[in-house]
Amino acid sequence: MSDQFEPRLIGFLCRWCSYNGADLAGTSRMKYPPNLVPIKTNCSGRVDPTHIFKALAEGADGVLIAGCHPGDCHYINGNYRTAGRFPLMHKMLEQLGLEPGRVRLEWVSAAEGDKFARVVTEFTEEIRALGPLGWKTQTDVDPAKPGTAASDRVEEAVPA
Amino acid sequence: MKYLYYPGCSAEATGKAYDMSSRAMMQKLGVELVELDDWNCCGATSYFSVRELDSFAIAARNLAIAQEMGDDEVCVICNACYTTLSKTNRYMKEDPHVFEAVNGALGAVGRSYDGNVRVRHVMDILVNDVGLDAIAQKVTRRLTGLRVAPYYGCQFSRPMGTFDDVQLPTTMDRFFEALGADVISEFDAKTDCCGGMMMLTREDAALRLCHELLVAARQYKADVMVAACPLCEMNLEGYQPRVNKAYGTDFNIPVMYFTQLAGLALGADPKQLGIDKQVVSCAPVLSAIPA
Amino acid sequence: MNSSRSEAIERGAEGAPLTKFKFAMYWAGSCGGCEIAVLEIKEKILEVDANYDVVFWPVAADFKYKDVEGYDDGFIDVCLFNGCIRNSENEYVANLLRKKSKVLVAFGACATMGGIPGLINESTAAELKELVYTKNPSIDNPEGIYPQEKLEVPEGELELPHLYDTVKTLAQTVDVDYFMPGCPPEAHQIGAVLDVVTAALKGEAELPPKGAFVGVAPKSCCDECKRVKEEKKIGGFRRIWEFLPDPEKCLLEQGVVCMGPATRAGCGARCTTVGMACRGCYGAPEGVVDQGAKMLSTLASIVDAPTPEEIAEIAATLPDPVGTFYRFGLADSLLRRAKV
Amino acid sequence: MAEEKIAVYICHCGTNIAGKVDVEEVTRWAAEQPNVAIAREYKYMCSDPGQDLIKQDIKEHGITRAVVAACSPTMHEPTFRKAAGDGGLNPFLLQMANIREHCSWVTIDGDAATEKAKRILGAQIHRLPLNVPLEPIEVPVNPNVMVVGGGIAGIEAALKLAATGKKVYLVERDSSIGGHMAMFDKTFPTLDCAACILTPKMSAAGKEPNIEMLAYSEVTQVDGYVGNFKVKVKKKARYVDVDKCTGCALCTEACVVRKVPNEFDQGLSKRAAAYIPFPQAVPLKATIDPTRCLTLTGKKCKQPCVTACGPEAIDFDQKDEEIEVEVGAIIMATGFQLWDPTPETRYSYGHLDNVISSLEFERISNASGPTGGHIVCKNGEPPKSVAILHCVGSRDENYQEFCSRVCCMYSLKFAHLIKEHLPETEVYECYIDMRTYGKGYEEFYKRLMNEGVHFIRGRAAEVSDVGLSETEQGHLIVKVEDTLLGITRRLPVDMVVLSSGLAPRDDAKATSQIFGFGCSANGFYLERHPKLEPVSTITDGIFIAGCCQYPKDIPDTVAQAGAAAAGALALVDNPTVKVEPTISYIDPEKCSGCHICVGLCPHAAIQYNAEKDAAEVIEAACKGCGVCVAACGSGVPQQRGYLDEQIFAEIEGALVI
Repeated sequence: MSDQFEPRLIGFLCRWCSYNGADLAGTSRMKYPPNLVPIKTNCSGRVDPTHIFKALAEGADGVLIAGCHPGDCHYINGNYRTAGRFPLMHKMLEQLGLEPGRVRLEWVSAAEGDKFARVVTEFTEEIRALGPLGWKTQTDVDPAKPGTAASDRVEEAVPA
Repeated sequence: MKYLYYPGCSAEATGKAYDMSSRAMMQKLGVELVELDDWNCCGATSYFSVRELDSFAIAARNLAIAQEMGDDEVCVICNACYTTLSKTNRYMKEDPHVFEAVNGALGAVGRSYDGNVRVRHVMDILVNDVGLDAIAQKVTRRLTGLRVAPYYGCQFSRPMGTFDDVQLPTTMDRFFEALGADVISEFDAKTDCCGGMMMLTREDAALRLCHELLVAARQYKADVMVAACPLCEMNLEGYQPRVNKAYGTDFNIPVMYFTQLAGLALGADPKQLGIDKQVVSCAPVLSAIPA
Repeated sequence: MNSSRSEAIERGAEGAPLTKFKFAMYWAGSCGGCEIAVLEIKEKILEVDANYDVVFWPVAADFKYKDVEGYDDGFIDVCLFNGCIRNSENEYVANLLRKKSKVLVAFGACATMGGIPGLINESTAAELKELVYTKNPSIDNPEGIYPQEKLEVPEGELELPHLYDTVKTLAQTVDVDYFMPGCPPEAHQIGAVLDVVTAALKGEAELPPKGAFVGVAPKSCCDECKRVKEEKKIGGFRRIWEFLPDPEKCLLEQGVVCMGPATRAGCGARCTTVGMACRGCYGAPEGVVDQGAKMLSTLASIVDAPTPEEIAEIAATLPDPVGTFYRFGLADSLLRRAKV
Repeated sequence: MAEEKIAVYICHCGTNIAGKVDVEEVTRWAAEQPNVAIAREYKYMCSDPGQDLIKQDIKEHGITRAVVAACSPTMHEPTFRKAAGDGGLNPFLLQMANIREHCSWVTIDGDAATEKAKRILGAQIHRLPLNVPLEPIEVPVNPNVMVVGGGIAGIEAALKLAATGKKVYLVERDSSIGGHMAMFDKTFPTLDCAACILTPKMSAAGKEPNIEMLAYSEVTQVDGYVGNFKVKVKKKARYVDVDKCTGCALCTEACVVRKVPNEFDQGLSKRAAAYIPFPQAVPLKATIDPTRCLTLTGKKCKQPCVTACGPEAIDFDQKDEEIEVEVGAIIMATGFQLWDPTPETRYSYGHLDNVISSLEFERISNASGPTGGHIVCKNGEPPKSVAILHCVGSRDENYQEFCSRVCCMYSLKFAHLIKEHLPETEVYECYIDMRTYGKGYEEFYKRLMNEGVHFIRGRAAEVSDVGLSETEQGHLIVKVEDTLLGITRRLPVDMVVLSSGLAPRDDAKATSQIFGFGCSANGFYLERHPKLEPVSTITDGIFIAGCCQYPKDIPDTVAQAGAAAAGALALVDNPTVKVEPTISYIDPEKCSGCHICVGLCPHAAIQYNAEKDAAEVIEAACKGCGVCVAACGSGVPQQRGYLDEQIFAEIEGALVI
């Protein structure tokens, strides 16, 4: 690997469609960048914005949520819930100064191994272009040190 | 009612009668057409195949002028102009690169276009804005008994199908029904191609297509074919002698701009409608409809 | 001498040793409402007086930081700390009181989770100063005069605390023993905390486990709300002034963005009882990591429309998700602040 | 938690993993991770010695948690969990890390693949200490089965199940069972008479004591869960007492309303308002069409049907009746509908005479059809030439993208029938590709080539009635590009048959929602797994068979019906059934009773308990989607196997390096 920035990505994949789509990309020996680590849930509707914020706070540079196509959900309409949460979450992240592109929602069916590979490739490139997010260093709170944000770090230590 | 009006370059030459009859018909319907200042050729469909971006730019210049004139709609009579201008709008909306490049070009002549002028086919305006009931009330010479073959041509509703069905448009059928005509709604060839500009490059192919259309018109016992495009009209009417020569036929079927026939029904003066400019005599049509 | 200060207090005015416990209360980055809330405990204040000596409480008694610095470590038995950590002074005192207190209680929404001041985490200190001292429409400051942290005057050097970019909660600054959320906390909770701690100090009871939220229930605000709750499916959001809400029916079901489901019980559902939507001041219920993210999930989940696109469209009409869902909890959320 | 002893196994999978991922390096790294007691690599973990490794380590080293980094859990999670169980560990304390499908097979660079394998594995190592032992849930099973749809699939499944002694409710929407197959004359490629092979099965189903036939009925509501479904069935009023009706058809002869288009004949013939759809109908009972009967539409009628009916079976006061049936399993066999070719305007269906759909041709060629089996044009004359246009509405992005699988073969069958009836008639088949994939199919195609049928490789462009020459005039003209000759052709013919594709039924989606499973993007019922569970749905206990799943021919339909019957039997033949435990649970002590989850559960598995003022999960109905977990503002519902803290731990673990 060269010196270019390698984003760390988390992908929440629903068990029935997208996880199997990712499996199909594998059995079809499609190639895509290694940056995304999949986490399996039964349904994309299980993915709580808390999980996404957690991933970003833990140091992920981008998060992908992939579920069944609308109408295709193994739980009838779980992915409708996913779709509803997404725009609000995007808005919230924008308010917090995050590029909305860092969190992405895709419908990937079990038959769409090629789409999964393409989505991960595109997503990796897009996040690479955005650069590191570095949330963990920005908000790491050490009770022993004053200030929380990076910009506050310059404060002198409090006298004991 | 008042619309900005883009005649298109055919309207100043071979399609003069289309322009004249459109204005006369609209006047009879109480619709004012305000011609676009200093408009230019839309580039037609062929220029896209040669230099795509340039053709967007020259088409967009017309829309930019419409925007400057403060209107968000422009009425178009020619199918090719309609398709070209609509396509330009669509690309401006969907492709930011086109939007940027076109505005860059327009900027060089001190203009800009934000992509929001709606391109309206005159048929769209007639059916959806003026309304068929209102039109029927203004008829002074009902086209009773006149068998009209509605010929839409290939670019009327294709490819976008904005105001009519892509494959099987019906607005012209309904329009002439409102004028009292005996519309041949089963006229299956209504969207078949007339050969278009092939008439200049591969005349044999274009004549073959015209021949098929004329056969269809005769089979359905059409008294008149009506067209919504200057090129269609020219091919079907002006080339009838050559079709006859090539296929040993004896076609002498009146082909009119639909605005001409509608103008007659609405009581416009045949001279104002450019009826005298037709190649195939419209006398049988004129005599067939009651005064 | 540090020890002499505590000894002096221990001896009391007459030199006789005192047996009362030591009580402190401090007001850091907050509005002061918590201090007023203490008055709400009414005659219980007599019990406090019977059991405690106040050794630091800037609002009520004249003690200086110097006095506290002079106490032995752990000298204060219980300290109620209200307000967030907004600047260097707040942070200094938080560290100081932690050292000097046996039991440190984060008192109120600001100390517990940043509170309203935590919303500044959407922005930075510099932006805030600019807004307050120049940009605000009612401000006339042509010379661009800003407060200075250090200023030389003939009498000497004046100093202001350094304003941080990021508001922190008390627990993000020092080790906290107990939490008491609310803006402000309800009187019965204040009473409950004092009872528990007093009993423990007297050796009559065990202290609750460290980190506990004292005086509150583990359930959500909905548990205390008397409105009738049914299945929730909403087609859009409404504000309370836009219509006359049904007084019996759950506000959320009526399209009002009520934080109840993602807010800890304890207040007695005071807001919804009078027809106002819950603002979320009691923070997340037990087991919820991020109140705002959870509420976002809840609210978006009940938006109902025939297609996902329409659902997304309706959900997107909520104008200010951060301000709505993190009204009190941004500083304590997973992301804590906007990107800097 | 700190006491946990985790065993990590890295599978080489031959060279599938080890050829890309540095397994030694991953093993070395894993050994250093928190709580890891043992880290091993092995050539094939799924082999018996591989599985034995897990068992031995549990027994000999007191392993309390295990992770196998190998292939997709879809593949071998059951294998390894069973091994863990055999070793004495709760199976749910073993996790898999997918470093084959998600890593070694998709990554180009070896170092990058090794790093990714560590991150995938790290996520599971972090999660494991938070795993809790789970036990499958056991619920009782009702031994009865419902079959929905009485076509060949439904009949076959019902007969198979009835033969095992199970009680079967066979629900059919129309007044007779038989479905589409009853409309056909011959079946490809063997040309058996459809009626000859179907009617015995229909009548067997009618006579079978274990089958309760609910014809002219529709399912309106399904509650319950695997082994315990409660199904509401609406028995539509026939206005005929079926216990009295003998099927003599005297009422149909007496009826004065005679011009109702006969649906069974695709509207090509007329029937009376009192009717029996076809002579072999099962049950052979008359039905009175409430939309056409004069009495039932409030008009005056002397009711000659009542006079004609000897057993006095006609009852105009009959009302729709709703019954509730309890079953342990359901088989969906609701079939297909022919794609309506009207929108494909260029083929002029419905506009030009003698342009007919394939189902209309089936009826015309059927001996009991409207023409008595004579293949004739509208004017009664036999066609001198016929064009059969393939892929109408199929393999077309404008309509249905998929191949309907049966059209090529039925088109060949049509060509054969025409040649058989009318040897002089020219037959043209305009096709895109000829798909003759089944037993005896390619041979049938060969045979047709020798029968003088013209095969033109090209999708027809247009059907028109404008003839350019004398030979063309008076005919239908099919314009088609012959892509093998590279020319466009104009075929003057007397009849055009549109080989329409098979479409999902208009109400397939609504039906699937009543039963609680989904449809694929193409609108057909969604199977649980396209390869390994093609007759199961996501809803346990509900199976699918026949064309409701995807277009297929009769042999495949019958085979699937058998498979669905076997699937249902394997369920209802047991007194109890085990349900996957990765479902939600709600602690009533924490729930505030706000009702948010109640309305969101797609399977109605959450109920509000007013006494406890809390929501409750009906364990057997919960499918484990976790929507309630994400939606609850208080984090009260939690999903076993997918606890929030477990997901958080995976996130942390995936980001440690």
